[in-house]
Order: sequence, then structure tokens, then C-alpha cells
Amino acid sequence: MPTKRQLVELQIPSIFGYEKVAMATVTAVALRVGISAERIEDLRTAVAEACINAIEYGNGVGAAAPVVVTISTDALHLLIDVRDLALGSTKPQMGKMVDLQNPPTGPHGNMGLFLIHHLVDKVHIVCRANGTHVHMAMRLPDSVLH
Amino acid sequence: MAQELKVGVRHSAAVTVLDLHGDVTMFAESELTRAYHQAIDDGARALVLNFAGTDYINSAGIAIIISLLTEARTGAVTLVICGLSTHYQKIFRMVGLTQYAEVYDTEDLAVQELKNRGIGESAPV
Amino acid sequence: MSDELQAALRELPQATIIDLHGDVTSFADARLHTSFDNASARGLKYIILNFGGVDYINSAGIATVISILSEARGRGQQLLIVGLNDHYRKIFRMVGVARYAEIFETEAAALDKATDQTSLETSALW
Amino acid sequence: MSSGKQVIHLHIPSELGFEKVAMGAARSVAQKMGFSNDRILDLQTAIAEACTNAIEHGNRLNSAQRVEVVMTVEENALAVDVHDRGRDAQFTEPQIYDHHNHRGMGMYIIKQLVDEVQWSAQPQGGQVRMVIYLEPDAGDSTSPRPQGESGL
Repeated sequence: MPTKRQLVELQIPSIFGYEKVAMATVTAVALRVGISAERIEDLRTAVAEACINAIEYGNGVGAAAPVVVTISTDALHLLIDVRDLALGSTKPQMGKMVDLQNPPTGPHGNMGLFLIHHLVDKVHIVCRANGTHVHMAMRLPDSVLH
Repeated sequence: MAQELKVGVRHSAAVTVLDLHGDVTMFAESELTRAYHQAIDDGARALVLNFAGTDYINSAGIAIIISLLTEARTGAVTLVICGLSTHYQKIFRMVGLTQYAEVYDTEDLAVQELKNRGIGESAPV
Repeated sequence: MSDELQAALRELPQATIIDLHGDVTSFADARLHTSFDNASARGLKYIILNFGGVDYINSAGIATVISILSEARGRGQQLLIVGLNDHYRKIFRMVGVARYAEIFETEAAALDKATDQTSLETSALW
Repeated sequence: MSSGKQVIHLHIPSELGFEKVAMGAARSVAQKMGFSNDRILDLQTAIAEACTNAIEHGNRLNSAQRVEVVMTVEENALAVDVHDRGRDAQFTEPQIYDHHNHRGMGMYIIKQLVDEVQWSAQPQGGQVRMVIYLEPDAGDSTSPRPQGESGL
């Protein structure tokens, strides 16, 4: 993707509730690039779930380390990247393929990841020693693509 | 926090409606459980969960709803859902929640359907 | 951009209404001037700027509104402002726009003013 | 929940229109803190003016340069710092605004809307710090907010 352009970077504390700031920020950018109201709702939920994962598993609840959300565009997509600093003690198997047919049951079935996969157009998850990156892409509407 | 969940318990034509106001997240658990048990202790056997006052539900909140549904099923309580936006109706369907509870657009439809089924008629108020 | 200002003219007998939708910022400058010029060309004394479809106005946008106000004054016309929410009504007073243009709660109230004044001036001729 | 200050960092490109991203983020932070809708609108407008000023005059519309918005959540107050990379920081407080200079008007508006504001020139660029306080009850009448015009 040679035309990737970073637009906005947001850092929120690893505290539940701050995912709403990420939702608001992503919404404002998505409106600017012409994404439809319905797809914006999908994106908001996906971003919230990615942030919650980063807060809960990535940084551990209450950690002072930030969750970093970067928002970019390439020729075809709005790209959202959520990353933590891998300070948490428990890590889910984020990279593992999610069963898209069967929603997880039980409180720790990682419902969040299941939702993310269903709500955005592309998901790519990278687990590294320095943190987990959740890359999400939402296709720009045909009306704004030339 | 300003969006902390508050649940009102209201009786409407022999059906008990739980009005949810605020965010349905992990912070909502004790309030939701409290309201549910208050309704059950009052003798309710047919409950409507009304999400009209909610515009943020996340996976932790969904997990709480699922555990309420499981508890309702065990206790032979009928629980239905109304007031969800189109987006959250889609999400509830996506995660399979609609297999456990009927979802109606409005409270009126939900209450009417429960009455049609004869559920809640004998519930004490 | 989805928030680009749209301006539509409504030509009533007693006043010309400019309905604004979108953001009133520096990007709106050309469109505001053009629509004012079009409204002004009708020659009626009263032009109503309707902000009912606007929820973001910044200082650059206010500067444009002020420059239109003084142009109107130079042409012997008057601008009436309607459709502002409480917040922007406060801001318009704060920066003194309210000194140059009357601000009305509703379009009907502004039209009443235009009608009264128009008939007053017509009768004064006699 | 942890106590003490919580900090949110936001970087936006120096492109007019992106101030709305800062407005949206600030609204969600202020809502979370429990500010009234009126105060949130005041804050949003103040942040919009600070950001457009940083974009236009601080960074001179060079979209490669970013404007940094730092929101610090304290128990009773929200502080918002807007930083640019500008060197022409002639940040004298506006005594009187001029209709033909919307920059001055923007600064005037900020001053009227927030509880505290301070402009400063740092070695790395210009900075404005704005603070609004959570008022437990009916504090509106106590804070002097002079208006340019008495009510209609």
C-alpha cells in the first residue's frame, strides 16, 4: 500500500471507559472520509472491542501504559490500528483464527474478536513481544473512490 | 461516570419492564443483576429488557445479558428484548443472542406479544 | 467532504431566505458570498440567513457573516438571523454580530418583522 | 479505577477540518467526566478555535506537521493543551478583537468560554492551555462571562 497516509494518532489510558474516546475520534475521521452511517456504527463497535482487548489483556487493567490508536487511509480503505504494550499477564490467543460460524460462549470466549471479524472488512492481528496490534480496514465508499 | 447504567423496574399490563439507561458494559453487572432479582422477587415471570435508553453495549455487556438469559431460562422466566437500535439488533443476532430471547423493535410490540402468548397474565403486581 | 456548506435560496414576497446546511468555516466563504449576492440581487430589503442546518460555526465563518452584514448595510439591505442554537446565539452576541443583525428564535418571527417593516415603509411613502 | 490524572494524547494533521476530530474526542472525555451539555459545547468551540489557530497560523497549513492536543483529566477539572510547531508565536492576549481578524476573534471567543486560558511560546512551538472546572451545582452565575451584547 504505497499510498498509506497517517491521519490521526490517539493515546488513551488503559482504563475501561476510555474506549469511548477512541470511538468518538474514529467516528469523526470516518465522517470526514465519507463512510456511511451504518458502516460507522460497525466501525465504532469494532474499535471499542479492540480497545477493550488492549486494556484488559494487553496492558492489564489499571496499567498506566497507553493504548495507541492510529487512523490512516490507503487508496481503498480507512485503516485503524489498535496496539497495546503487552504489559498484561494473561494474553488471549489473539492471532488464532476466530470461528466465524459459532459465536463464543461463556464470559471469556473472546466475543470481542468475534465481533471485530464480523464488523470490519479486513482484520489482521499481530502478536509481538512488544505488544499486540489489531489492524482493521474499512473500505471507502465507491462514491469517494475515483 | 455520567453514563453509568441505571435500571428502572416498571410494571406495564402484568408484564415487568426493565428500563436500561446508560452503558451496558462490565460496569453494568451489579445494577442489571439487582434489577433482575428485584423483579423476580416481586413475582415477575415475564420480563421485557428495554434498551431504548442505551447507545453503547459492548462484549462484556453482552456476556452479562447472556448470563441473565440463562438464569431466566433456568427459572422458567420469559425474557424478551426491545428498544435496540438496528446496529445492536444486528450485533445481538451476530452473537447468537436472538436464539435465547425474542427481539422486538418497540416496547408495545414486546408487551403485546407476551400478552398474546398469555404469559404474564397471572403475574402478581 | 460531507460537511461542505450548502446554501439554498427561498424567494418569499417579503424577504429572501438563505437556508444553510453544513459547516460555516473558511471553506464556506465563497458559497456564502455567492448566495448572498444572489439573494441581494432580488432587491428586497430583508434577507434571512437560516442556520437551522448548521451545527459547526467557527471564527472564520463568523468573519464571513460579518463581512456580508456590512455589504448588506452598504446596499441598504438588512440581514436577519434565524435557526441558531443557544450556544451559537451566545457566541454571536459575544462577538458582537447581534449589534449588526437581529437574531430571531424562529423563521416565522423574522418573517413577521420583515412583513411589518415592509408595510410600514410602504405606508410611509403615502 | 485508578485515581490521579489521566492523560489523553491526540495528534491531528495541520489540515482545516481536522479540528472536528479534536472536538469529537473532547466531547467524549467531557461527557465521561459528567460536564453539562452547555459546558461541553463551550469546550468544543474553544478547542475548535485553538486547533484552527494552530493549524493555520502555528503550522501554516503544512499538513505534514501535526497539532498535538493533550487532555488531562483531573478530579474536578479538564485541562486541554494545544501545541503547534510555529515559531511566530506572538501570543499576546487579545484585549479587544477586530472583526477583520478572525484569529483575534477566535482567541477572544476562547477567553470567554473557558475558565482559564494561557497562551505561551515554547521553544518547540506555540501552546495554549485551557481549563474548565466541573461545577457541582449552579456555578454558572458565579463565573463572570462578559457578553458583547445584552440579551435580545
